[in-house]
Amino acid sequence: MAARIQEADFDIAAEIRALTSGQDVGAVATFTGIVRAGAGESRIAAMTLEHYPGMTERALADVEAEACRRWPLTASLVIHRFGRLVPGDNIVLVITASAHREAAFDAARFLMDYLKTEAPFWKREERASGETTWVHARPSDDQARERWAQPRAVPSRKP
Amino acid sequence: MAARIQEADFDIAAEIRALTSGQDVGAVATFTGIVRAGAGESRIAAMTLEHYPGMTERALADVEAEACRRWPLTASLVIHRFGRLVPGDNIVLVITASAHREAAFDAARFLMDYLKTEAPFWKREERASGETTWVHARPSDDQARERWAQPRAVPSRKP
Amino acid sequence: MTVTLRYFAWVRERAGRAEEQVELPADLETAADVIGWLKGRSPEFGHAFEKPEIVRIAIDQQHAQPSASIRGAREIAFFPPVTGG
Amino acid sequence: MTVTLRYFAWVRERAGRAEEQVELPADLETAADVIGWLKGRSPEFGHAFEKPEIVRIAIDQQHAQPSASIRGAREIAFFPPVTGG
Repeated sequence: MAARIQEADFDIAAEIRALTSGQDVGAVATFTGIVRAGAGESRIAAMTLEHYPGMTERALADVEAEACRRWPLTASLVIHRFGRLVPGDNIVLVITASAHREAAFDAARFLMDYLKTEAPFWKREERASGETTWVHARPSDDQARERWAQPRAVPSRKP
Repeated sequence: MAARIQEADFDIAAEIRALTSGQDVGAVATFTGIVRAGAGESRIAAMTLEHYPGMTERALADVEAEACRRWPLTASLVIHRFGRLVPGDNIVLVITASAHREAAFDAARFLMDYLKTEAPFWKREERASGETTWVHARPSDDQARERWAQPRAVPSRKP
Repeated sequence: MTVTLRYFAWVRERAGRAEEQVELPADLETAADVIGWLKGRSPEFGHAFEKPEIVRIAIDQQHAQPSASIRGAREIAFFPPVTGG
Repeated sequence: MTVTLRYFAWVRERAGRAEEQVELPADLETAADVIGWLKGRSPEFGHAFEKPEIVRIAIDQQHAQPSASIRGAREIAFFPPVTGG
């Protein structure tokens, strides 16, 4: 279990090697999120990721801990970049390792779904026209998260 | 869409790069299957993968074509190794690329579930004791495949 | 009560600052009360919190509801729905 | 009818061969008929096909049911349930 917030890019092959070496892992699932340019009017030139240092690390660690409670993972890793990125650049990497593929797939998807709605990151897009806009949260991401239902992965401070 | 059957190992980072370069991909899911040693009496020293040249390529191409019909994939790749492998060695790699993570995740899982029950590969394990045994097919793999239900991905020749 | 307030993304841009130490009036009890108080501070803060229902809140770096108590809080953050990943 | 028969994994080991060209009797119509015929060829083939229900079949490199017709087939393969991936 590890989460890293960094400006630098990542090397997926090196990360898998580091995560699985010396372990008896049978299945490794990964997800990589990449900056898309899009097309036409809304084509973007760059994207800047802002985050909440301190809370980000905590949120990712909480989400990972919940994944490890739900599935028998040998190892897991989340890397999320911040700063200015251009189309084609990596944004996020999730790796899950387990004895069995079901656990690896489910946990990777869970991590992405939770990360999308829990981790304090915000994307600002720069269009080719020079205009900048903050990306809107997508209701479909909330719906994806709801699939995993209770118990809540990340404790919310109640009144 | 591509499928490769090879004795050589693969480099997941290089394969992702080749698959996504010049494409406006937002999401890449991968699955890597690795030889597990197991523990105790049944601990294995090596595994030999036999396959059916000709049919293997066809089966993998059919499964990939079905995945591309079901999900909006930008690209996909299946690499399956054959020959003698030892614990820790890679066996299989699936990569799916799409604009959206749902499609990438679903398609990667579909490819693995179908590949497990359709692609003509057979594993023979060599135990530390010197004994060799053919791996038994797992009912759970058939169940995983059934989740994807009709239509059948790979046409079966009926009477 | 002295707390650190933090603002992110367009809340930060509209408020014109990323972070500040403030002495909160003693009668504020919930995160929603803090938003109500901030709104009245200046036109900029009024703009930042013009639709308080879409602003998300974290108390001491944990997601919180508007109705959450701020008692004992050291850091309260306000930001748009998150868009990472 | 002359066809290529192929055997894999433990079916191959028990049968003692990986591949052969054979002239099939004209009265064989289905893949199951071929298995029935092969079983009677030798003790080795009898062993390979002692539980025909667990042997999988491919006709011209496509998965096939035991009831599938072999009419026009150039290649018929017999093997255990697959265990790749």
